Amino acid sequence: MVRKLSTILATAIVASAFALPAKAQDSIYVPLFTYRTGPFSGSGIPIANGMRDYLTMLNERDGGIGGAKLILEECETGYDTKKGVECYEAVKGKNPVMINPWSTGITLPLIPRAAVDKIPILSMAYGLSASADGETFPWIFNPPNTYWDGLSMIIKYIGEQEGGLDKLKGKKIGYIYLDAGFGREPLPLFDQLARDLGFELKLYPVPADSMQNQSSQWLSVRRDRPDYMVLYGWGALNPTAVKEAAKINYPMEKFISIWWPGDDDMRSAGPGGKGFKTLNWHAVGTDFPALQDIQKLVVDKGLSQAPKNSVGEVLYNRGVYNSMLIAEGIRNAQKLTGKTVVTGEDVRRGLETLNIDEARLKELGLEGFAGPIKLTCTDHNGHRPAFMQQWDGEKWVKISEPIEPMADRVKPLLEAAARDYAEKSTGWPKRTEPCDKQS
Amino acid sequence: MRAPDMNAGVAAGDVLLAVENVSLRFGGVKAITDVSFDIRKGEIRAIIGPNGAGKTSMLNVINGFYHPQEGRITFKGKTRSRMRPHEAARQGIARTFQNVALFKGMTTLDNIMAGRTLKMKRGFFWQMLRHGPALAEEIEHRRVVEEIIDFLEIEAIRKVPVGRLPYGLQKRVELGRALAMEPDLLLLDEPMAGMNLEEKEDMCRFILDVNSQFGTTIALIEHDMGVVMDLSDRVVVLEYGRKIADGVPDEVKKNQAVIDAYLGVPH
Amino acid sequence: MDILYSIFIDPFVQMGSAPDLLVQTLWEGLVSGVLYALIALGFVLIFKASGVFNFAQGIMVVFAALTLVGLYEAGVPAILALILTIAVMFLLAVGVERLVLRPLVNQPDIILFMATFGLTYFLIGFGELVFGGNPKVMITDELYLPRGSVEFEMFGGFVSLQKIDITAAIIASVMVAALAVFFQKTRIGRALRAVADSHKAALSVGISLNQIWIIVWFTAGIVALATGIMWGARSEVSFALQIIALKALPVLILGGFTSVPGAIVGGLIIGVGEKLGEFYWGPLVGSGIESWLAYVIALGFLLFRPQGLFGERIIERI
Amino acid sequence: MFYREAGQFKTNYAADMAVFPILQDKIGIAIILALALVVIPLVGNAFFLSVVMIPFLVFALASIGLNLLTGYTGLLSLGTAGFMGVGAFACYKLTTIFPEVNIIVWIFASGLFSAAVGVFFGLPSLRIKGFYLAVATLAAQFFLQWCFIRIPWLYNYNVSGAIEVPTRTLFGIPVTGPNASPEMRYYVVLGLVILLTWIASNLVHGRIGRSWMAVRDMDIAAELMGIKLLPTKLLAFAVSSFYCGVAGALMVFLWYGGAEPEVFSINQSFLILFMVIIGGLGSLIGSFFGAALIYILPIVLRGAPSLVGLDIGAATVEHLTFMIVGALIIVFLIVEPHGLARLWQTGKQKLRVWPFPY
Repeated sequence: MVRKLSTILATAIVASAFALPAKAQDSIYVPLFTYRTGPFSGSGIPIANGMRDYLTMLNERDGGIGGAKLILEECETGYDTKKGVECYEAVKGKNPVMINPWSTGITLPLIPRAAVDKIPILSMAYGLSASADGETFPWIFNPPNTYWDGLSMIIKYIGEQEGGLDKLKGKKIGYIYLDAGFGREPLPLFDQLARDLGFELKLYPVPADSMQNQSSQWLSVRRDRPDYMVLYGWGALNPTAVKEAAKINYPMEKFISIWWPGDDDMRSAGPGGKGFKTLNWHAVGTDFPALQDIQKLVVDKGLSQAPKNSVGEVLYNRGVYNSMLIAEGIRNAQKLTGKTVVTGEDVRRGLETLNIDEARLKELGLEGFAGPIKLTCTDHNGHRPAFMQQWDGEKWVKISEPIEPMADRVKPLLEAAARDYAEKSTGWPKRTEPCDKQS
Repeated sequence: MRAPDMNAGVAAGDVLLAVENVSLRFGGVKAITDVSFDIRKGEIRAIIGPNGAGKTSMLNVINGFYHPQEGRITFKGKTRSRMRPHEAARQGIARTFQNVALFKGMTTLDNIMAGRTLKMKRGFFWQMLRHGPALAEEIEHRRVVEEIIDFLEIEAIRKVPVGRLPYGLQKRVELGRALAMEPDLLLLDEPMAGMNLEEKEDMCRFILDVNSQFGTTIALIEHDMGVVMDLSDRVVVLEYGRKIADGVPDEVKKNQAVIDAYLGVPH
Repeated sequence: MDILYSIFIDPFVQMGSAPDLLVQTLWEGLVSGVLYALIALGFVLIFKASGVFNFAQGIMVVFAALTLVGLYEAGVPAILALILTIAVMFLLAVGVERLVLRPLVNQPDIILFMATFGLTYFLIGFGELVFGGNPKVMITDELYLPRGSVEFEMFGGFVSLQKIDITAAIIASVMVAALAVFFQKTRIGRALRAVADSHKAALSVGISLNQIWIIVWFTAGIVALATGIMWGARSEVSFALQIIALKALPVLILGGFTSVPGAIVGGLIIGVGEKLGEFYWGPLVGSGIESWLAYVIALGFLLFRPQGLFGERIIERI
Repeated sequence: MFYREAGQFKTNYAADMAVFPILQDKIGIAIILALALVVIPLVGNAFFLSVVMIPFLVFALASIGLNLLTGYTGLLSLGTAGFMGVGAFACYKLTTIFPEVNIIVWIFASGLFSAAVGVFFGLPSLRIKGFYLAVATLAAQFFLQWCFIRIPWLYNYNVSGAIEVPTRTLFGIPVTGPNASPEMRYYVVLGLVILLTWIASNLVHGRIGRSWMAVRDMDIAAELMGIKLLPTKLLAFAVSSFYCGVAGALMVFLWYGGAEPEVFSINQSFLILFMVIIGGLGSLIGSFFGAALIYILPIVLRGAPSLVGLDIGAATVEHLTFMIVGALIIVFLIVEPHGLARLWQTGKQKLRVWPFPY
């Protein structure tokens, strides 16, 4: 009895301490869900560093955003839904301006809560693709593109290589993917494209526990001899896939991935990975004033957990891009409301009217880092073009002009998926949030 | 505790169990070869023999744990070839074990209550609620179990997990568990092994009381010849899996084969 | 009928029409089998000598590989790093013996099993704390491990064998042979077998249990290191490797918990079985059946031989 | 001194057979219930309810389920998460096909589905024992998880491949979905856990429980006493899986509010096994202790550094948490291999004789 009581009391104390609002004078609380541990930490660490360092840089250089200092707090999820939900509940009471779940598994249970708790969710190019529909999901943002956009760009790129989409007829395209929600999501679009364009689709699912043992999948690839291979992988799946592809002498330049493989993955894959291609929508390297500032004000001062040479790597810069969206969302919200300390509700409006054009990118010190992006009340994604990059054995090299997604194909699917979601979730609220004018 | 119902189709003095020409082999090893004997209703029947004579195997055959390759077993007039042990239990055969086979994690009370399992009829639904009929049933059987506990004089250890009890008491609890089944035939595998004199005397008294008070037929294996000769009505002697003698104690004692094989040639 | 055809006939037609692929599949199966077997071998060693079902074997694989690469990245020369890693595995064995096994001696199996769970958690946290959670590249050239592949023309196609896989197979055979010699010919090995038969009996003839435990855990640690190098070379050194270690479990049921040859044969059967199954029958149900096929093979097998392939026969006595 | 049964005489068997025969225990249970029903919802904030209490109760329920199988019947299972998944997916299908039926009904019904699956995978238990059986249940775990991913019908062909929990109400108040308040969800979970714990307690104290324990302690003797092994083991699988199934449904519907199949991974099975063993095999109250220790301890540990003002990175905290939890498991096993429940017993014993040592 006593024991039990004391356990309860102890946790109650800790729990209430957790929930104390971290709001100080003129500060904005930005929780960062990160995973520096667990089986997927290989991808999680550079992203976490990039996210944190950019925001830290803003604190160091500008004293925060619009006069409000950013209070950053990492919550370790380990890419585990259970801990992610725990993190969400832990930060919920501290007036977070937005949540970046950094895991599709964590995003899904949070989606319905966002509207209730008035905390916008920024799931940057992951999570539920359908949440691009701002009418159905006013609180969820997933810029700058969805997995469906990504697939359509890859197919377009393959079409270009072959000399036109009509040349895909009779070709064979293989799809190797993590056998989970993330990897299965593009399947309907892939099927439809295969039907419409006349290519044959071969599927090679990789179960999560066989990520590092893909020899049977690649044997099948060897048997089927697809003309192109498309990869939707994560964590250890990526380097293993590249290695196995090299083992069966699959031509690397015909092996194309969605945007998740990072530099570490390619280094693990070894020299065989030369020629491998992925989509990307932002630059790599540090040749940008903002990244120089990060080097100078954060990394050199020892405020970062990132190894020096990892700054500028693809997943690090992905984290920077994510934080750029966070910061711009907050700045926009300040502009809209005239307040210094903004709330989640304000930032939702800020994100919805996000408009980062070339000029703004230049002001941010990120000219040429990424393309402009504009979100609206109906479009929470942007469906921005991405370009193809290729691993040259040491670094990523941009090899194509930005490719526009096939909006005509993706959009109906997205709308149908959003409708489907709302229908299945009985009592899904109709959008009541007013739409702000574009700033 | 009530005496077992007599309407089982076998009257006192009739043959309760008949073993005919039973042979049992494990691979190439012959454990029992062509053994026949019977157990009469109401008697105490001893099975004796040197180590490895096949006594325990015989008990295992009787309660269905081993299946003999040859021979027939007739219990209460019904002949069977293969039978699972729980079916033997259902027909009224209970037993104790050479090395105590109690449920070590359970209390004395629960062990003996477990012996009542077959007699308890309330289904899952009532068990779930543990009220009404299930509770009434539980209380009714508890009463029977308490009688056994009184009878065996183990009131003080009622709620002690049996794993913590000394060996002698464990044997007594095991006897209680077997009694709780209200068997027609009780098989005792060395009920007095490893006991001191006092404990042995107690155990003898219990066995005789069970036999006389409840009329339970008992078959027992024992090494202590004194005990066997005092207790049993008839004795069957096994050696190397074969029967070498069968009869009342005095007869067996005088049988030269038994003396040679089992008791050893006198110096 | 179509279904029956695609289950019972078509796969064999495929095997016949592309024998090079069949050979390649068998080879891939054998190679993963060897690696499963190596993990299982670590389990068996420990189970045999201490009756502990060592769940931590999987994390020991990761930990060993991580230590090796971590030391190398910290600037230690490769060979020295290898020696130091072996030393670390020895310290781990001593630590486990002192802090876990000795206080838990004579506890039920399930308790010891749980303790190795605790060990797993501890090693995960410790490994990540010291070496960081990011995946690392296994050093191969530095350890003089070969790279590239050998290709054979065969049946009108080709079969390609990775040199690293061949090396893995050789190392596994050498290790098994060495263990066999160790068990049969050395004093410690004989003592070890005595311990496996009966702890008490071993004690009574003056064999120190504690020493034996350290030796088996250390041996298992070395097996783990070898496994870690090989798996790491195949993909990368990261904590995701621990998931694959679970595959050793069906190998164990198949081979029996106490049999070294069982671990090897079981590993090969599971490896080949799941590759063949996935490659020829997997597409029928949308592939990816590898995740459970091994367990089902093992389960089906168990129903006929509950004690495993080489396990001792269980005779129930009362 | 305070905990003493002296002077409390039982005049009938019913009183003696009660689950809590001693007055102090009755008072203790009443206090715990009062705490759980009144004080915690009043005092606890949303975080405490939805991150600490609800998951704790869900895990406690799953632990009871596994404990019935492993602790009471002696059958080691590593398929717990798979059975929980069956419950969750069954509940999802049922409530989307028949939305008008009350969700509580479906939560129970989903337990029945899980029970059926459990019985099926329990069949090998007649021939296979010990760790061999544990590995056999892994087959269930991996096969079920594969089904959750591969059969889109199970998740209603959602593009996300996940369970998306719809809003369901009880007396007009939402209990699932985003609008369900933590208090409401807590009460529903608590109600079910109390009910099912009571039922489990009834079962293990009666004929069925004795049969289970008999099979666990000495299966041969049990059979010779007329207990049929296979039906007894299968019943244990069924009841255990029922509890796990209900826990799985509660987990997704009242705790997560949406989940991918990945949630029901092997790690979850291991976690629940930890709880059962650390809590104490064959002890219902131990299941609660185990769930509390294994689930709540890491939360406390993660919160501890910021509480005392230490600023170490979230990742480092996580690493340390892993190390400490791992070390604590070992320490607990060394100190009391029979689990927290035994410690609790010993504690009560000490209280009984206090202030004297014996």
